[in-house]
Amino acid sequence: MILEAKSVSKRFGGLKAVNEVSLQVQEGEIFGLIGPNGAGKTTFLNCVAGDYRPDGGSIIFQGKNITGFRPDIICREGIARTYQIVRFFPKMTVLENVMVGVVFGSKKKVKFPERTAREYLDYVEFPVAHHVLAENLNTIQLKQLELARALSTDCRLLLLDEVAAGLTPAELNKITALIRKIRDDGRTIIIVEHLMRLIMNICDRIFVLNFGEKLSEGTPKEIMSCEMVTKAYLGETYMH
Amino acid sequence: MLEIRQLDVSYGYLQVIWGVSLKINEGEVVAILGTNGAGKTTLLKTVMGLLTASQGTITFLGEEITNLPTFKLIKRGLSFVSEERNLFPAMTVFENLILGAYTVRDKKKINDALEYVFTLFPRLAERKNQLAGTMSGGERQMLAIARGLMHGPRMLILDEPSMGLSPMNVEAVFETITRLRSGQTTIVIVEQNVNTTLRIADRAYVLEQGRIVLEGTSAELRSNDQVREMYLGIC
Amino acid sequence: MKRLVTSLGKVFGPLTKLGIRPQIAVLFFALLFVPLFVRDEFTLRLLITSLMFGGLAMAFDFTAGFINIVNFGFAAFMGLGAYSSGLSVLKLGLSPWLGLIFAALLVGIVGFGLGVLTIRLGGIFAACMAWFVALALMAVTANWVDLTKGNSGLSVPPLFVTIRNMPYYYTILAIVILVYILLAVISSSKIGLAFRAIGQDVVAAASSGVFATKYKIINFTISCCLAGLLGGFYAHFVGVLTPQVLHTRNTVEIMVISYVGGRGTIWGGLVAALLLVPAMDYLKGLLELRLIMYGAAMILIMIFYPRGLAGLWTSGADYLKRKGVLPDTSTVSVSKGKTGQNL
Amino acid sequence: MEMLQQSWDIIVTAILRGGLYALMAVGLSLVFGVMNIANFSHGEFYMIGSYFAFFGITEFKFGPLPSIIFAGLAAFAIGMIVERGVFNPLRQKSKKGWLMNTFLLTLGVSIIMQNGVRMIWGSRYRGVTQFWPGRTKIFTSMEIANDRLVAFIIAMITITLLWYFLTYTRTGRAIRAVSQDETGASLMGIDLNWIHTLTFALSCMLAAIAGASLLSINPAFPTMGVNPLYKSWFVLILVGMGNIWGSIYGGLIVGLLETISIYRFGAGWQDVISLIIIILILLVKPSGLFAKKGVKSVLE
Repeated sequence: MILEAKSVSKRFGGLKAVNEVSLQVQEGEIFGLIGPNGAGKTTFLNCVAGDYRPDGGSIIFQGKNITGFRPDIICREGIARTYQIVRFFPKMTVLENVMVGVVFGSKKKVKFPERTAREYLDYVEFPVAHHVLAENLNTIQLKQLELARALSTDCRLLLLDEVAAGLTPAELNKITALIRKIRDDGRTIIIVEHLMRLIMNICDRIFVLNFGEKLSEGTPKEIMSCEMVTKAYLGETYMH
Repeated sequence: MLEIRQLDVSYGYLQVIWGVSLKINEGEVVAILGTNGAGKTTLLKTVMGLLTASQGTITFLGEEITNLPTFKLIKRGLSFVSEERNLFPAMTVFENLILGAYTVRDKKKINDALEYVFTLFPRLAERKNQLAGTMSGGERQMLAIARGLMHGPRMLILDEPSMGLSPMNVEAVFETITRLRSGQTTIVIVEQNVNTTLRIADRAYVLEQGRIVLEGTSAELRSNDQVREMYLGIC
Repeated sequence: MKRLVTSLGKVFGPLTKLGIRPQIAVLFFALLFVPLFVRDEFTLRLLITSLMFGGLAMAFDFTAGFINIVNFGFAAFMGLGAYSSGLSVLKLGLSPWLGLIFAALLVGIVGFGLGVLTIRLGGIFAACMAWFVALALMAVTANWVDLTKGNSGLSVPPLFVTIRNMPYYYTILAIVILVYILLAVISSSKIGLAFRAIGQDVVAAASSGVFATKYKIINFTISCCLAGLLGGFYAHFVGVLTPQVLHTRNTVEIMVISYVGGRGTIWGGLVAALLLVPAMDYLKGLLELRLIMYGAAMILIMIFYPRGLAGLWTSGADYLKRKGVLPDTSTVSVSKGKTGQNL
Repeated sequence: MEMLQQSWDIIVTAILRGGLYALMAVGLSLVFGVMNIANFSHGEFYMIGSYFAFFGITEFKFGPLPSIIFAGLAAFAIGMIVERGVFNPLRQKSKKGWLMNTFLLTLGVSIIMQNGVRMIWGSRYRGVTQFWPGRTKIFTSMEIANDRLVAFIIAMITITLLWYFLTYTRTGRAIRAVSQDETGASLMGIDLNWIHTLTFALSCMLAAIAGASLLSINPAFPTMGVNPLYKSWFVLILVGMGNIWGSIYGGLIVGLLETISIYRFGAGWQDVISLIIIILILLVKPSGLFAKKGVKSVLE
């Protein structure tokens, strides 16, 4: 078990965005987190990554309690993430963007940060020259860049927040293969996604959130056949 | 109704749209499809005067509208529901809708429009006094479409109306579009959700790397192998 | 021409690695010989002032152009340096040289304290807090007459027992060279990478493992420390201090110089100071009109050339590279797969 | 008894002072909220207002109230010119680094206006002795010059009118829409350029009304805008940016802080004391006293 959340809660004003959510993620799996809009998926990720401090509960990562740690510390502990709306350093080159992750993101001292950064860019098959300023990239390239930066922190656990939003099937196949490759190389992945096809395709296990609470949990097959989930989430008309 | 001829658009040094020509007739639902980064949103934003065309002309209802400021296009009967929704978060649903009718001076017309969108989206009537910023993704999208209808547009342009919505909300949005279509509003829709879009559209254009590579009726495109492979992911 | 530049490149290669621009190295070299040709004390004095402002603008840009926090109380930190250096000499009997160091340390500590308290917040808020602290400092200086002599002015002993300006010139030149090298080396190091990351997207920086608050405080402390040092020099160069030194007007002047020079470049501010300060002095006879022109020039530059002088230089160099006059030094590395624009 | 009397004096003085700070701050807040400009030339419009009121009375022989209105309108016109001549061109060119660039532009405007006025009208003080002669008894032993009282009332009326305008009129709603989402606003058919010009001009008018209605207390001179500028920034930062109701409370708080410190420590120290207190408040509540997170709006 790489990550364990024990009844994690987060409130905004009166709204319980995440309410007593407990889950366990096994080492080396692709763990899907789904649920209707506003179900608290991103909020939960933010709690794990340290962008939010949970109001209750605890988060254990590799046996260490990391609840309420700062995001940069959590990053160095080995959890990296991408954002729903891509975040990057617009006035830096592609290479420098990734170097930030290489230099600061890991506990290990990297001897040749530039070379390491290039390796990660090649790993995600980044299509643009490395000295281009990041502000000149398009959405899909920025997503790849962000992925490279997240990986470059030498993370054990990768949190992906809607990586597929806005991608076409062709690009989707590419990113699916990439996610699989990342997992096969020994990293654990939690993925938040709306696109059911992707989720059903690559996840080992799926966790369904609804109104901040756990609705169901299981393999894709189990989730597909769970009537409660289909009703609450997929809608009647989806399964034609 | 809307005609684009040989349009070029650039971001800085980078040309994004290359000689695009297309035509939309009154009462049609036309889809613009294409991979991410093909220039669909850029094309729409240029039509709406949010970006500048470097070459080519755009005519609407027989008059040239190339590079006119956005607010003048709204007055001429265009309406654009953007990908980002662009709602006014600190205003109520009601105020958002009233602003949708900013170009309408006639009080009675505004009230009629309000009634119309409330019958279209009863949910909005219930939440009239809620702040737009506190609504869920699906409700926001409904509000954005409703607001876009408030000034009685001749043509409604929708940019990725299903993006970021859960499947149930996606269905609701497409149902609305079907209903609008019978209300005789001309609709241009840009979508990733190709399957569903082609079900409701009359015709479609396919954009690739900023150029139009295919055009035809929905039925034609749905049976076109290239489209099926590239965009429907059926391999 | 090309060969000349390439061979110069070999000489300056190690410097460039440290982030020190060859053209600035050339400029400093030239400045070393200026007093041999300029015998006129007045001009020399003007150059000293220019260099001082250049140093201040570089220290200002180090914060504004990198971590994206505008220290709107900058002049007050410089003024604090001036007063603390002056008072340490007068009250504690330190030598003026020790006074400079004392000033740098003290203002550095104050900057550190302020950084710890406010700078984590960032943005316009941090700017305003620094400004408010500066206004309060100025009011204290004006009202604590027992210590500072208030508006009637505090006389401070000079650095050198001579009426000639040459020693001051070399002192400030040495200080400015040191400031430049220090800032250039830091900003091209790993710490500099962190600074820029924070300045461009704090959240992304944090999720890449950068502890933003720490680096912001480091940056702010260094910048304040240098302001204190240069303030100390000012005190012993000018000889009389009034609370006006701390005035926001001076912050504005430093800010304008650094922005005209080009943001996030360090060296731009120095070049701008060497041009602007003498120009403003030359136009003294125009009275108000001079300041109106100053304001108008500022507006025009902001609207039509916001990248500043450094931007002008870069565009020029790019143009020459495209024309083939200069060698293209940027390392073009194309990875596997498709190249470039698939927008 | 005397203590009680003194504290009433302090409160009344603070309210009168604070009302005008609020009027200044509201304008600053409006421009920040709608145009995202941190205006450093706001004080110069206060100064201009003061001058125009002076010329209204002495040259054109207007009465006090018409002079103040005249000053407001003149500043409105100058505000329009400045917006069209300075900010509008930058907006058309590039919006990169907008906040910082426009901030510098306002510095330029401030330098030009201050020195322009000095060049045209010189550095001497121009004032009038009285607008409305006489004093009004507030408490048994406290009298206040009518001018101060009327200036306060004018400030309050102006703020109320502005609030009504922003809440209930079509144009006012458009201004708020622009403050929340520019693209959205232009997609509603709102002419952004016009709204920006109008907003900036309105803000200038508010500052000028403040300056004009205080002419009999503070005579006009070129650098008189500096102090009110500082004070309105204190208010703005204290309450959080872009919040009109907050600005009123903020104005009163800053007024109170100042008045108390003048009473207790004597003139000169008021800035130190009030700044220290503001800084302390902000350390506890960094985004300002009345700021709401996540929702940017002119009117909340």
